[in-house]
Amino acid sequence: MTTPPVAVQDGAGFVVELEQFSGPLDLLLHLIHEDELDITDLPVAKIADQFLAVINELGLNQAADYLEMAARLLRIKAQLLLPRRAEDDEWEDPRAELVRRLLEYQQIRELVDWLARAAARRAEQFGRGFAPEPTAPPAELVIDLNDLLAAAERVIALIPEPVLHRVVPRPLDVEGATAKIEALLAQREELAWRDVVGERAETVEVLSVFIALLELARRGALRLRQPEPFSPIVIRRERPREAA
Amino acid sequence: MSALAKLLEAALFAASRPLTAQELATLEPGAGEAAVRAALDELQRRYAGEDHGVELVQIAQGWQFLTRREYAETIERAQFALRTRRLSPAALETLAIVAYRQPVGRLEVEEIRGVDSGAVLDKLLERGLVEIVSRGEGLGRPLLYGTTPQFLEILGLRDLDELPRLDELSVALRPPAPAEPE
Amino acid sequence: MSALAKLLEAALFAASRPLTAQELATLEPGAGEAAVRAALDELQRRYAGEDHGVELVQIAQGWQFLTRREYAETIERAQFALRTRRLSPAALETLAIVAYRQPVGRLEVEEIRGVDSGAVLDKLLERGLVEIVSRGEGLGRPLLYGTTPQFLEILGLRDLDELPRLDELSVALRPPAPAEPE
Repeated sequence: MTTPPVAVQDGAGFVVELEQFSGPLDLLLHLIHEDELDITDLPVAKIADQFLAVINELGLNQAADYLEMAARLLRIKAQLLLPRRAEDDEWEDPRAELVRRLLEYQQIRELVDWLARAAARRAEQFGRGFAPEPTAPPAELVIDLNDLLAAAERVIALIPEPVLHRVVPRPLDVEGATAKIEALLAQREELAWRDVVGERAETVEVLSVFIALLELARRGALRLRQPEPFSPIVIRRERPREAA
Repeated sequence: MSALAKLLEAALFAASRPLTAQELATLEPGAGEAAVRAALDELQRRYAGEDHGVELVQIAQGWQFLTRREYAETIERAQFALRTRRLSPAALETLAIVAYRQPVGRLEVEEIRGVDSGAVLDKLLERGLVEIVSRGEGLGRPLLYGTTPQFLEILGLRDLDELPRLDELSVALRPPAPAEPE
Repeated sequence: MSALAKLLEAALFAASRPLTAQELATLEPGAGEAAVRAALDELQRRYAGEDHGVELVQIAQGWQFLTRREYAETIERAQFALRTRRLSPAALETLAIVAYRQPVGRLEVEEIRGVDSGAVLDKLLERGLVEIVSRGEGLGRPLLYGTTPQFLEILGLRDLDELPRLDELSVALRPPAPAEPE
């Protein structure tokens, strides 16, 4: 927990090191205690730099909770740098919320120590280690229908629409796309991208059409033009064909 | 009571099975088996007679504290050794999904709950609340789960049709509306 | 020993968890709770002192026979007893918050700890150390957690009042009030 961080030899220590601290507040508190800083008058600039250094060193900079705290520290640091007028009574210490949370968390840590001691003391005594009546029926299982229905509701709440993702592997249909483009070009000399793929094309369709277009262009059957970046692609027949 | 007898008393009490004299001798390597046997005798005599609710008996080539026979019925009736078990919310959630979607595979359950559900399903299997009813199509032919008759039994339902329809649910679970002022 | 004390001895011995005086009173419906308490006192005195390897202790709002502390190491080394599983720091942290703020929702726990706590809460639920005691107001009617008798049991506490009071801790919860302008 608040054991001092062990230097990491390589990047492989990520998971192990993460368990050294139970969270960003724990790490912050560790740094504060190590330097014997006053929580209520926190030198944020200093502690922010240390925090960043440690999470970099421990590879914690991949964990969202730590990143969020780093961002919070930097924001407070910046706020403290803003000039303020001496007569400004309205000024609120940007550290206040963080200090409140740290104090609250520190209290929890004290309770944790107390609980850990209590649990260790209890572990020095053993109770009866077995269920004495092997012939007795297994403990009755209680399920309340309302509990089950509440669980069902929770589950339903999890999925606003009960639609499940199913990954259906579908091969690209370049041949079909080629045929479609050729048929369209037989009727019209110029096409827009939308004429070929339609409004709500699926990814496989888009890819198929795209590959077919590139292939046809390479064969010299058509010419692709994009007048300007991000504008719709214009597909133009290269050689006029004889009408069917 | 001798110091060794007290140690044996503690060990025998905490053990979940009969302990042999050899095993008990490992507790106090200096003592030797003869001393252990003497201490066991002392302990047995101490609990013998009518003056205790438990006794030390020789059983399965070992020694074990057991409650005296005359209390067996009373204690069994009270069933203290066993607590009624309740299902965790995770188990209830999983059970609900299996009940409404059966036959259903693990992946689908996990997709709905958004968390790994293998362990929970295993526990429900063990408790006889769900069972494997078939295998699905597709990759690896996944196991498909359904509810068991025991599931209905515990809930006091005749059959699955007695479960409320999903669209009735949120209504059914809403707390009763406060009485309207007349 | 009185007949009631012997019956209680047998029942407490058979149970693998603390039994409350009320539970014990159901063994002998005629006896009444006062008689049960008297018999428990008799039993506790009988096992007290140095003359036994086990003792009767008050724990988790009930009574339980436990081995005496001095044998802990020897018995643990011999591995006759089931090892108690240790709680992780994250679990203890979460338990501390639930113990003091109950009934408390997941979000509040996470706010205080500064990290996601859903998985830890699930584990504590599964181990029977916390339970869902009610649902809160507001969005989604969040589940509210509280501690169980088993929580007291693993800490060796008689009841929640034995937890240290917050103002006894060296750290004051509230940050000092901003200095008043003079």
